[in-house]
Amino acid sequence: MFKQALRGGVHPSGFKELSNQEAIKRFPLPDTLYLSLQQHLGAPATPLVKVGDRVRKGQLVAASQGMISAPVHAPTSGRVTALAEHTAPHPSGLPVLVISLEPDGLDEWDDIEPVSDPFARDPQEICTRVGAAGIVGLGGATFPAAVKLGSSLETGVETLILNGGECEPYLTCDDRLMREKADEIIRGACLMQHAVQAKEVIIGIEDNKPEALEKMQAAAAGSGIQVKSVPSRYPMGSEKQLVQQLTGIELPARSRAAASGLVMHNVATARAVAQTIDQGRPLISRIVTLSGQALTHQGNWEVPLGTLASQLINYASGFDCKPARLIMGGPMMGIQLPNLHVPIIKGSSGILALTEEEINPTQPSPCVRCARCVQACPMGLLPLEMAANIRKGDVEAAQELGLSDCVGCGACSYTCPASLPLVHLFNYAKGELANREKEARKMKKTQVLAQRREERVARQAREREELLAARRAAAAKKAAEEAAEDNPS
Amino acid sequence: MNQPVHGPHAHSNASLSALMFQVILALTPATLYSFWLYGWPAFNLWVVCVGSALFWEALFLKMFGKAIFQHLRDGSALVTAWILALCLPPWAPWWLAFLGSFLAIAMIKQIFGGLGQNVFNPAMAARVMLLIAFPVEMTTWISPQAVTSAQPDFATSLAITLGQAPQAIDAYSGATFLDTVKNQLGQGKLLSDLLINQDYSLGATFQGMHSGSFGESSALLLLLGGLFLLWRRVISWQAPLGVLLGAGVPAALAHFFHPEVYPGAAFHLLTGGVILAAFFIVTDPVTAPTTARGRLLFGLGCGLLAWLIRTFGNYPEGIAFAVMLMNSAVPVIDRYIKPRIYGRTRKGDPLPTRPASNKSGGEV
Amino acid sequence: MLVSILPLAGLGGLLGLLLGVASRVLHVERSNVAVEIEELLPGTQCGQCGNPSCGAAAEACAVGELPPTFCPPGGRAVAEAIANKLGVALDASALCDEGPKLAEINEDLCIGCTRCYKVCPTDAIAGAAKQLHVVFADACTACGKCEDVCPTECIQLVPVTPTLQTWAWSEPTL
Amino acid sequence: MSDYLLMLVATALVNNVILIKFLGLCPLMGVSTKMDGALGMGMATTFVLTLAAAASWMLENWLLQPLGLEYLRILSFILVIATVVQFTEMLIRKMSPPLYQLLGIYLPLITTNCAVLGVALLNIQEGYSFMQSLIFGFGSAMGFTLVLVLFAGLRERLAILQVPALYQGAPIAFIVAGLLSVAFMGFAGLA
Repeated sequence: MFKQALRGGVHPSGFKELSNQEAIKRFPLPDTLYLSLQQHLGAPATPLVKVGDRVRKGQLVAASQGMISAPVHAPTSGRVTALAEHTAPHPSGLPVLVISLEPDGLDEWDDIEPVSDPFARDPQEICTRVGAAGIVGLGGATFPAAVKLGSSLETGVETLILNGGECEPYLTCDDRLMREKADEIIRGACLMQHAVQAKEVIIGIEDNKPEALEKMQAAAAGSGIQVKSVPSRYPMGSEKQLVQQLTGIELPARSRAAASGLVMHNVATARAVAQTIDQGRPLISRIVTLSGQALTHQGNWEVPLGTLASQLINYASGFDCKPARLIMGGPMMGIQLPNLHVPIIKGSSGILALTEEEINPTQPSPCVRCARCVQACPMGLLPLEMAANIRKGDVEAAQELGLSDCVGCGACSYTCPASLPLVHLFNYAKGELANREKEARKMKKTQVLAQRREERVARQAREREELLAARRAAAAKKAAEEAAEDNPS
Repeated sequence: MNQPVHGPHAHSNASLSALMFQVILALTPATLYSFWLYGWPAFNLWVVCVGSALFWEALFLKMFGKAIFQHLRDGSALVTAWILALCLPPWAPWWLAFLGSFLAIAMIKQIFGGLGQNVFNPAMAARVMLLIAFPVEMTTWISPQAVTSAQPDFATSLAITLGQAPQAIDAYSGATFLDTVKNQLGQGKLLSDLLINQDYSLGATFQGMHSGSFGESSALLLLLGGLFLLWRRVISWQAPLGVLLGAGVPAALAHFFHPEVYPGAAFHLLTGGVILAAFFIVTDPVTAPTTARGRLLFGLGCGLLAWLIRTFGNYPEGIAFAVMLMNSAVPVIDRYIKPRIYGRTRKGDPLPTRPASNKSGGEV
Repeated sequence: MLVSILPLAGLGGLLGLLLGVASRVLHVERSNVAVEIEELLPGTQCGQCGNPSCGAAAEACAVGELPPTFCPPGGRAVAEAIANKLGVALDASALCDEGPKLAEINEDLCIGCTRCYKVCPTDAIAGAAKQLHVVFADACTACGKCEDVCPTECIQLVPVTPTLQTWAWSEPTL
Repeated sequence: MSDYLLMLVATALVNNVILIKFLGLCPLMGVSTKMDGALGMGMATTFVLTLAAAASWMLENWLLQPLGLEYLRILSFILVIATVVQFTEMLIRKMSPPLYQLLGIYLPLITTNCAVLGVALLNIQEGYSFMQSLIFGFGSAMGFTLVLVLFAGLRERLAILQVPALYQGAPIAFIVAGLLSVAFMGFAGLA
């Protein structure tokens, strides 16, 4: 048996059998696609098309902006009908700039050319090509993949790790993908290995997905890629925990994985890289798990980006009963959707419609310091102490207790017998700290501005003073000369 | 749009009242046995204790404007009162229980802010204050054999509980072993002859044939209750093990060096409140440290102090003082014994990056 | 009489001497608290605390005439920094913290009179005579001077509304 | 040697200077908001108390008694203690300014701490030898520090608890001090 490196963690009931029985089905084109410009971490993309333009499938519609950003491509050919605000798939319900695209049904590809003989190419070229295709981490974090690959190539990494953990309950998109497209994933792994010049590739898959493990091992035979099984326990799929489980390396705090010679990507990201390099196909669709007992038919769908969640559910299944909560992503780290009329974006690994007893909501009661959260925390923090400090308004004390190391996995809130909203408290505190930092930075800048203005005003006053003095002196001299002229006559 | 709901949208079905209910379940066998052992007055005492505790809890919850029914239902007041009742002498007068539960629920728990906010263990703090304030009532022990032979009927038991039948109590009274050992040892008698004429035997103490506090008599049933809690994962094993080691090891060592003066480990563990403390008092999560190693140290401290006070101090039963003293040390323990944060050294600064490859397996 | 005065006087003198030497050896210069407080302040000399300049306010606060919460634009961050600089407990009730604000110009009313950007302590307003003025959000510290001088009331301090990027979770009610 | 150890335990725990003799209560309430401050204060008081105990014994036996000036005892003791405290203050301001900032006014106030003068006078009253008075001074200072740190830990915990507004701050601290004193009564008769 392998040594269990994960400290703490919880064992929520998986509910994976709801959606991992059937194969991935393709979702036909809806009548309108809503391409959000904020589908990734970092600055939103800037639109390149105007209302009324005709675009073809795979054509670049929004360019990436700034260092950390990702472009957006048209999932199908059609006409741009609007460039307006639309509710974003975000708990706040705030709007985001969206390109509305009306498919013309021709599904006509733009002229895209695959990369011929990629392994002979310079690794940097692979990275830029991945960036140009708009590929982001499809595990849910949506960090632009090219930036990660580029910096890993620069700092030099030994190991590329593909994350097939998928430890969130309900989600089976990676599971089905590994079962059906194992060869494409291995191909993507080799390409990414070449892109970052990694010496070894390890793929970690949780042991509750035996068929996926078997298919991937079969596809990886002979390619030198190790496919390892990891114990299935939440949050095994989190980057720091999977790295420690597979390689025994503990990523130092506040450092990027590349600094420890590692880079980690989701298996779906690897497949997207394979499609981009081999077929020249940008990231225009993704696998979405549709699950939750409030739905009649659960399953996995390959959905073009920009499809509304409501269109997906109306087509793919109906409602068994009124869902108590709609979630994008998994139940542990996923976010509550304000309503179903929000577009699918690159990070939507799942759309869940959960019933009351699945969520099991209970009123919070006082913390009895039972320390089950301390046992459950995979990062070795003290959730109850941090929460007590935050509730008293002392966010700095929570920061000293290690709030910045909290990955927000939700294990503590899951096990808390008093069902306290611990992760909510921690995210509020992180927001508060970030806000204060922003204010402090701004104050430093304004101090400089105020000083500079003071100097300028003082200088101007001095100059005006000299000017007046000079003018007065000139006037006095002139008066003296006139006086001199009058009296000699 | 109402407040967005955050965080994990799933929850384990652990809940506070379930935990408290299992603790009560674990306490019932020992309590029923004590009812049988000490007869009706014990039952009356238990009823008064639990009843008054719920009364005080409700009163103070109302005073602080909290939802009375919701807080009463979590059963924490019930558990505290139950444990306090087990620590009182079996035929104690009603007002002792009434005052004890006032101290435990109101003074130690509610004014600190209710459930989860108290810093001292309510039952132990109340027992200590009663012991200091009413030394006579708190040490009138009843010998079980006398009771089992001549059961006082319900009427006299009511009189006993209401304190109007002192002569009846004398008929049944008998000192506990802790008292006899402490007083006689004081007068220089040898331990061995002391134990022989008191027909003291391990088996009898195990079954509780010897007088002692209300619930401390049957060590066996308490042990079973404790193991049930351990199996159900309601409590963790570190603190109980700490208490048993903390009290047992010094007793065994002392007995080894001076067998005549110091009683052995078994004696110390099975008499008095050590077993009750080990499984039900020291494992109270509110007043125990948060880390596993911290709980072990906490238990060791309780056991050692209990043994010290029993052997050298003035009071025959030291476990209540020991628990209170260690409760005061819990914040210090929590501050210095913390889990190592992932990716950081024990002192807290980030681990060195790549050159020293830190291939340390996940250390729990 | 003398026998009681002399030993004590001698002892006192000896100990005093010892202390004098020790204070010379262990001398540490006292940093000026007022200067340290002034560094914490925004330095915009906005006068909202009733003092002509931040320096004067810092002096008053160091002496103890002003509570640590004397600087409204500084908000909670500055108040807390001053509080633990002075080692004083901070009573947050005095903080009128209804969130950050920014000056905003209503384009239809602005007549380009250039009065506002002349008084703005951080040059946060750009514009020219008879031209439309605009406020730089990064530089504006919401000190309110422009609002007072604007003849057409077109510039107002407006609370900042969160966008998708700046939105953060609020504290859960327990 | 073992009776010195016994005496140390007796002074530190059994008749603890704060919780049993009720001396030195103002720093107990004043400095115990932070554990580091409490530890710093404890160390400073230990340093002062041990030096003062030794100095007061020497003062008593070599100066006051030969000259028959017992009536000046308190005056001279305070003089010595004040000097030691002033020296400690300079030391701490030089060595760790944050601790100096944390202790604030309570550092010079050690002079007026009744535990310091009390222990010095008790030494004389009990007629201890030099070594005994040193042990007595150090033991009671250890007891002082132990209680101060424990109490500071409790107060730090109370600061983050949801204590009802009526009891917030000093009232709950006084109640906890009382309970702590009740707990320390368990040590009665231990040595």
